[in-house]
Order: sequence, then structure tokens, then C-alpha cells
Amino acid sequence: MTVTEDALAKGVELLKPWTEETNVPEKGRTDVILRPENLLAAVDVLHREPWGHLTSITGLDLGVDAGEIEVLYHFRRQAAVLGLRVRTPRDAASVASIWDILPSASFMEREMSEMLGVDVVGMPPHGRLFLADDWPEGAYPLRKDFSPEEAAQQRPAEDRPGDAAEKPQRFIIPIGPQHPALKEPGHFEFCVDGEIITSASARLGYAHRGIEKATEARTWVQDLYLLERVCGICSHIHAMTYCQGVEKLAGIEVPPRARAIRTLMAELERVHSHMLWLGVGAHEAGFDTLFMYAWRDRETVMDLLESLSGNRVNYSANLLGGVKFDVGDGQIKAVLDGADILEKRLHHYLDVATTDESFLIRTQGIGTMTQQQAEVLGTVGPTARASGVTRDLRLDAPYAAYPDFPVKPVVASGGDLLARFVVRIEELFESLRVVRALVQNLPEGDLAVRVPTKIPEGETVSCSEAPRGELYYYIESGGADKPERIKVRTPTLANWGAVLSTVVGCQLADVPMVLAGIDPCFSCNDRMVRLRTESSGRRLWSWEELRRYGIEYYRCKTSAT
Amino acid sequence: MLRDVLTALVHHPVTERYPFERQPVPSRLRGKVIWDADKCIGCGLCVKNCPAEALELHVLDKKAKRFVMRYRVDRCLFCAQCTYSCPRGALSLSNQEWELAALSKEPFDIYYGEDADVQAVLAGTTGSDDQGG
Amino acid sequence: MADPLHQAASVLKNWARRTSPWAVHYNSGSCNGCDIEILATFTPRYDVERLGIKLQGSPRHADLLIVTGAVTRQSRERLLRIYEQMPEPKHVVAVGSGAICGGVFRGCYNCLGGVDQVVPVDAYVPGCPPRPQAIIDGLVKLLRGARNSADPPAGDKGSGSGDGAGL
Amino acid sequence: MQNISDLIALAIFPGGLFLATIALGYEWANRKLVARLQNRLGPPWYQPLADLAKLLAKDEVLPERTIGALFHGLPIVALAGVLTAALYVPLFGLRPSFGFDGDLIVAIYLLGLPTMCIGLTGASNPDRFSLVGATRTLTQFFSYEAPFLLGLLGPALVAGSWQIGQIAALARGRWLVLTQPVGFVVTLIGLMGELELPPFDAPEAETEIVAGALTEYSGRGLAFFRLAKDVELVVGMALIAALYLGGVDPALSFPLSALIFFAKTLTILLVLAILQTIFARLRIDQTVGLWWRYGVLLVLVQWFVTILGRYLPL
Repeated sequence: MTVTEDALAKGVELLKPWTEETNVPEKGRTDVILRPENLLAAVDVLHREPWGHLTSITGLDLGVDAGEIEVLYHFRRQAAVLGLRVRTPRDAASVASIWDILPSASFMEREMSEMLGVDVVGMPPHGRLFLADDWPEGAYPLRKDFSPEEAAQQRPAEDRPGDAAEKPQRFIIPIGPQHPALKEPGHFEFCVDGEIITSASARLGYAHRGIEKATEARTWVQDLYLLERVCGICSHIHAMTYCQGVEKLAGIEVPPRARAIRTLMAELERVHSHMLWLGVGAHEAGFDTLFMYAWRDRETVMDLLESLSGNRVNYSANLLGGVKFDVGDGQIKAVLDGADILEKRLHHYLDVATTDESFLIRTQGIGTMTQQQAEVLGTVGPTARASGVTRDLRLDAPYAAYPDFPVKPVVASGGDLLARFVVRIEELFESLRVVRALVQNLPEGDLAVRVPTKIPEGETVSCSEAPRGELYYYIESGGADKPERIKVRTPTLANWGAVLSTVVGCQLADVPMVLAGIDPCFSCNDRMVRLRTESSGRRLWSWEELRRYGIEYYRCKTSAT
Repeated sequence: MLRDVLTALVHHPVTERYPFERQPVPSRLRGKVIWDADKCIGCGLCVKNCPAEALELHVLDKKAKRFVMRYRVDRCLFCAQCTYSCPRGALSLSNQEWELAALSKEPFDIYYGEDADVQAVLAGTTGSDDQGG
Repeated sequence: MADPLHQAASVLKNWARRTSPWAVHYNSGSCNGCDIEILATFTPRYDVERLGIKLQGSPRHADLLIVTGAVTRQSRERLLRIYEQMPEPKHVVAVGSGAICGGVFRGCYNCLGGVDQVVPVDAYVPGCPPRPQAIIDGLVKLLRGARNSADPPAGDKGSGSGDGAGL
Repeated sequence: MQNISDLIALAIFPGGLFLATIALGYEWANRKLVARLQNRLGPPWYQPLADLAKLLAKDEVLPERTIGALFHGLPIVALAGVLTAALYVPLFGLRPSFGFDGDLIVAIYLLGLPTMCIGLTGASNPDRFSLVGATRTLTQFFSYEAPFLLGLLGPALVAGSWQIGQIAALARGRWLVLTQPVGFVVTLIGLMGELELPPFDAPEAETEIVAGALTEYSGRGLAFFRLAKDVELVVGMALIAALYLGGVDPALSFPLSALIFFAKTLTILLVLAILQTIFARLRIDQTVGLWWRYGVLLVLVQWFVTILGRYLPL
């Protein structure tokens, strides 16, 4: 009985009193069918255990004739995935909200309810999550009978002049934790009690393109390139996770050389993504020189990616069943030289981030998240590892070539912004080590295997470690050449809820850097979270009033001491 | 950072003066799609697999191999899926033509094929929507 | 127009507009690929400040509006507002196939397709994403295109794609 | 005859036009140095001129609910203030055009005029960014003004006069930076605070509040404000060079004296550029804390030492 089977058995045993039926769709994954009313009890037992963390909530429309909508709650404990399946009638679909037990689950529920029209009982009142403000009522995009034309008829009303005036308190400005230099529009409201934040909410939806619905209208091959562009900064890991899922469904074994090249591109992408964030984080703190130098040195890895694949950002290295290109001797030498240069520069930046006085006062002891909080709230990736939670899918459930080229975990215990900077830079030393090992002993073998255009019926969960954390793909095939349903839960979605819970109770003046700390990627997911508001009589502040309040607060504090 | 900054002051900046000096591009760079008329057998696999519906094949005469390939540069993702789907290797991505910017959309609508065929296609299907994807 | 003083003034004006094109960037629902390439053009290796291009925070200070991404329904109104806030003469550059015609997201229910369905666009830079050099090439073509055209007639909202109205 | 030469001094030679072009030159030098320190190529020499000409040719948008006169008037007042301050300062190796007892105080307050104007215009228009930018500008103005003034009064104390011309004459031989190093450092950092150079650029932090008080400006208004800032840079550095770095001996022939002036001011500019690039932006409350706690303290200690040195019979 391996660790995984152990964990699954423990999980199934915990849920025994409410189980209707259990089945094992694939190795390492067990599903338990529940009735809707037992859902809260089951989730509570798993949470109290604690049996792993909630990794995703997926909604499936079983079709107009079946007349039912199925909601899947997937929990992960290292390599073991336990699924709770709940069915609810299609016309009056409703599910109990597990928000009180797991605050970070709120926006996964919000997404499911907005897309499938499932009424989540017990959720606090909330505005629109992804869909546009002027999206017609009652149109649920992910339902099978949704017609894009009908939604398109209600063109967004001509620019309503009074729009800005209506919301005197709120002022829509492109600020906040999104990449400030990228100026992705977002709109943030903080409810404040004294100088402590009681609730934080973000209204995004500006980068929501409706990708999940579009995947159902395209063939498996076309979906590969659509899903690669969910996010431009971690494009390879999206395509790779999707390919691994489809290959699992088709029962195809990818040759070892292709797996090794996929892993090589994934690690090079991690180097480019973390260096990008190091620069943008410094730019947010006004340290433009570090931004310029970090991005100058990042060009080394961008050149490597371009010489290997032909494009700096969307490498399109993957094919269903393998990779497109090979790594020649010339490229091996270039990768090794590049890795040495990067290693030297990264040691320098680690030194700058940990000693530069003007940078330390913006990162030390700010936005701290304890290990227990990180564990329960389901944080993933470097944000979790900076709080001492060793959650790294390359170790927990090794995929592609990681079993042969293991990764050593990089964990810090500080939990504050500084720890997140340090973990990300030290993680890169580990990535460069794996890149050198991969490139020096690439296994022989061909590059790709043919995959049929029609994928056999079935469903699978495919996960991997993206630069920002655990990436979750749910892929369901009905046996046709087009997928039945593809659900993507991106790492920033998981970290959002956790970090915004730690923002509650945080100082006002430190909020911008705290939110930038999780390296949120807006186009990865367009999410919003609404949290519990304790104090009544809360006042809604706009971002500048918050910022100005931060100034006065610190000044009277400094003059008082 | 002081050491960095001072060494940078005395060294030459790393800036490449792009439009005036050009650096060599990597050989695998994925630029504009090039269609080779003789190799093409008109199977349309590339049109079916293109994720952005950027290719559109007009088959005038299959036996005489008279085809016209309409290529929309603005829709293209330069992902090279068509080069892998084509059984005859008729499509390839040039690594020289990647400066494709233009002040209007006309240059993005390219018709590969014999002039006579292209005129026929233009005349024949000016209005019809593309047969692609 | 004939007297030399006025002619000299308009030559200086065109030269100044061509040599100091300040830019503001707006992401109307992009996948971030083009945004990080646009940002890369400001970093040491490409450094567009040598062409006079500076990234400005406020649309009021900008002459170029660089837009990326297939305009999503939610950001359509914001794109219009930013365009209207910019003082004349102004130009719009659509970077990436997403901004030109929706790219891979063409047909998604929440995407309206290209930027030119919302604001008049003066330069298109295809690519997914285009290399930083290709973006610079697009900007240079736009600026060079503006050399020989006279001022846009008063009130002309910068005629749509086509003649690269005087910058 | 006299008032014609005054007019020329005011408008053409050491005053208006010539000073503005030299100010553009210094702005280019500053941007080029910052770029080279960041390993970038940096703008061509004519860039500030092109920026100015382009801004003057751009149409100006007057946002509604703002007072038109104030919106258009303040930039002109800012530029005029700084250009008048330039008359009392020895520029380009020449004696100051005008001088009277106490013109040091007048020059310093005229140098502070653009910051006041930016604060006023930020508060006068309804845009939220300008409001926050204005508060930050004025907060920073009140925090660096005291140490900057005291730092400049150090040499006046030694010279026993408040006229820049006389202080410069006395300071010519002895480099006061050696006897009053702390005063020099505080004044230099005070000048950075006044010009809102990073790390003190919180009032116009691009990633936080777009462009601070100048968010709504475009065209002529923006051009004048930027030109005022450039001229302020030149005048501030000339003042520091005259008082602390021994200024220029007017007896020298023309090319040499100008050369010495440019050498001294460009070294100060190099120091400013390096300081700009190696620090992250300080939060506005941190800048205020820095000035009130350390700035004022250091300069008072410097004063105490100077008084001891000056009046004790050594």
C-alpha cells in the first residue's frame, strides 16, 4: 500500500457515513458520490482531519436531457486526489456554500455559480465576478444550451456617461496587486475599521475572455494553442499539463526524450517568470534600477528559449504526444553557459534583496502568513513554501521527467514578503541545477508519438507545478474530436483567497506590497474574493483615501514615538 | 547595487540600436508562413488544425494541382502547427520575415498561388466567408 | 502656408512629434505575452528611450496609446475613456494578433475582437507575441509614416486606419 | 542704457533664454547619466528640446470644474519664480546679475515657488490623483525646506552676510565643503527633495498615483512645469557650487571660468544621478521621518560647530 493508496483509503474511511458510492476513475484518484445535504458535514470532517487541502471546485453540465448539474470538490494530499461529487437538478440547481469552513473556497464557488447558474446557499452578497457588468441576467456561459449570439445581442450599452459619477465613492483606477507596470485594469475596495482592514474585495473580470467555453468548440489540437495562451508568462506549463491530461485519457506513453525536453522548457520558464517578478516587484517599490538589471539579465534566458523554440514567450514546444523540436549540441553548450551567467547574477540579486536597506523596510515582516494559515487556506507555490509549507507538485506527485531528475524542496519559515522574495530566488538555483542535469544527460528516443484525433471517452485530473504554484486541469472527453469540458484552476486563484484573508487585520499602508507579493497573474485568472465583514457600520473607501489614510496613520505614528 | 551601477557607468551599455544595427536572429525563429505550391496536395489538414483560422485553401483543380492559399498574417499565431500537420511539408515558417508591422490591414491578407488562379479566386469568392477551420 | 515662418514652425512641430512620442499602455484583456514584450523594450537591451519613447502614467501626457489583447466586454468602456482622455494629436498602436483581430480568442463569448472595433488604430504589429524588435519596428514605421503628412484638419478624430494622419 | 542691459541680462544672456537652453542640456545630462548607470543607452542630446517643442505644440485639455485662470496661470508663475531666482545666483562663472543684502533668502524661496504651484494646482482640480499628489507634494515641501535652508545658511554664517555675491566672494578661496561637510550633504539631499528626484519621488510615483499633481496637465502647462524643474536643477546646483565648492573666480578669462563652472556642476550632477539610481522610492512617511529626525538634527549640529569655530577666539 503506497502512501497515496494509504491516504485515499483514509479519506474514503472518513467519509464512510455519507458515502452513496465510491469509484476509482484512475490511479491515485478516488471519487465519492454524496447527496447535496451531506456536503457540509463531509467537507468539515476532511478539514478537521486535516486531510490535505481543497484544490478545486468544478461544475459540469450533464446536458439538457440528463437534467442535472454535477459539482466536483477535489481535495489533494500530496499525490492522492479525493473527489466529492454532488448532483443537483438543472433548473433549480443549488449547493451549500463551504465558505465558512474554507474562506479561500469562496471565489471558486463564485466562479461556478456565475458560469453555471448554481445557487450557492450561504454565500455573502456579491457583485459580478468575471462577467461584464452589462452581461444579461440568466445567461450562464458554461451551460450546454448557452448561445453566444444571444448574449452578444445585448451589446454592452453605449458608454453610459454617468457611469463614473454614479459611484462617487469608488474611483476605478488601474492599480493594486496586478503587475503595476502591466497596468492590467482592476478595481479594489477595502472596508476599514480604524486602521485595520476588515474586508477586501477586488472586482476584476477585465481579462476574462471565456476560454473554458471556447475549448468546447475547438478540436483537441486547436485547444492546445488556446490553452497555451491563458497566460503569456507561464504558457508552457499550461500546454504541458493539458497534453499530459489528454495523453492520460488516450492511454499514450510519451517517449523519455520528449518528457525531458518538456521538463527543460518548464524549468527555463520558471527562471524567466521569477526574474520577471523580481523586476516588477522592485518597480512596484520604486526601485527602477533593480528592475532594469533584473530584466537585462533575464534576456539571457529569453535568448535560450528563443534559440530552442523559435519564440521568446509562447514557445509552443508541445505537441499532443510529445514535443516539436530537439536539443542539439550547440544548444546544450548555450544552455550551460547561460545557466552559469544566471547563477552568478542571481546570487548577486539574492544579496541585494536581503541587504539593501531601502528595499528591506518595504518587505521585512510585512504581510506575514503563518504556516498553519498557509496549510489550511490551501495556498500553493512559493507563497506557501515561504510560510514553511512544503507543497511542491514536482515532489508530491512527480510528472514528466521529474522522477529521474528530482527537485530538492526550497522552504523558508519567515512567511513575510522578504521570505517570498528569498524563496523565489533560491528556487531558481534549484531550477538551474535541474536544467544542467537535464541537458547533460538527455535520454535517447524519438520526440513524439501519434495521438488519434478522437480521444476515448473519460475524465481526468492533470496537475503540475507552475511558477506561481499548483496548476489544476480537469479534462472530460465524450469520445469526439472536441472535448466535453475543460476546467482550469490557476495557482493565483488559490493564492488570492489565502492572501486576502491575511490582508484582513493587516496595516493599510503595507497593502500594495503584500498583494504584489503573491506575484498575481490577472490573465491567468480573473478572480474576485469577498470576505467576512465583522464590524457593522463599515465605510467603503476608495484606493486613494486608503493610501492617504496610510500616510496620516504612519505620520502620527512616527511623530508619536 | 552601487558596484553594479558604477561598473555600468564605465562600461558600454548593452543596448542594441535595433533599427540601425541588426543582430543575427536564431535559426528556429518562427516568422511568416511560407506556402510551397508544388509540394501542396490540397488535403486541407493545415486549415483544419490551425487554431486561429488563419489559413484558407481554395482548390481550383485537384488533379492539375491548381490551389490558392489565402494566409491572414493578422490572425496567425506563428505556432507552426500547420508545418507539423502538413503531410508533404509544403508549409514552413521563415526566420527572416518577422518585421510584419504595417499602418493598415491590407498587407495582412496574402494570396499564395499562380496569379491567374489568385485572380479567379478573388473574382469568384470576394464575398464568401473563408472555408478555413 | 507659403510664408517661410509658418513652414519652419510646422517642420519643427512634426520633427518634435516624431522625436518625442510619449506612450501610455493599456491591456484590454491580453494574455500578458505582448505586455511583457512591450515592457522589455524599455529595459537596457532594447531601451526605446533612445528613440525618445517614454512610458507615461497619465493618458494626458501621452501621444501614443499602445493597446494589447482582444478587447473584452468589461474593458471596452475603459479603453474608450482612455482614448478620449488623450489630447490630440494621438495615435493608437495595436500590438499582437489579439489586439488586431482577437487572435486565438476570436469567437470567445467575452471578446469583441480587434481594437479597431472600438478606437481608430494607426499601426498594427502582428505576432503572438511580436519580438521586442518587431514592436520597435512597428513604432518606427508609424513615426516614419507620420513624417510627410500635414497636420490633421481640426476636429478630425485622427482618421481611422490608413493614411497615418500627421502625428 | 542701464535698463537695456538689465533687460538683456533678464531675458537673454544669463537670464531667460540662455538659461533655459542650458537647463535643457542639464536635463539631458541627468537622463543620460541615469540611463548609463542603468546600463542603458539613454536619450540623444536633442531629446529635451524635442519634448519641449512637442508639448508646446500639443493641444491643452482643460478638465471641467477647474479654475481656468489658476490652471493656466500657475505654470507661468512657477517658471517666472525660478527664472528670477537665477538672477541672484552666480551662473556660468559670472558674478550674479543683481544682488542686495538678504538675497539668499529670497532666492531659496523663489526656488521653492514651483513646488508650491504644483501643490496648489493639484488641489485645485477635481481629479483624485492630483489631490493625493498635491498632499504629498506639500507634505514633502514642508519636510525638506527647513534643513535645506539651514544648510545653505551655514556658509552665510561664516561669511557674516546674507548676500550670495559676498558669500561667494568669501567662499571662493576656501572650499567650505571641507569645513562644513555635513551641511553640504544635507543641502545636496535637500536639493533632491526639492526636485522630487528618486528616492524622494513619492509625489509623482507612476505606479501608485499615475503622475501626482500633474496628472491633468498636457501641452503648455506641462512644458512650463518641466522647464521650471530643469531650471531649478541648474540654479540649485549653481548655488551649491558657489557656496560650498568655492564657486568661480570672475577675474579668470571667459572660457576658463565657464569651464570650471560646468565641471563643478556636472560633478554634483553625477553624485545626484548615482543617488537617484541606488535607492528604492521612500514612502512619503519615510521621507518625512528622514527629514525631520535626521536632516534637521545634522544641520543644527553643523551650525553649532560653525558658531563655535567662528566666534571662539582660536
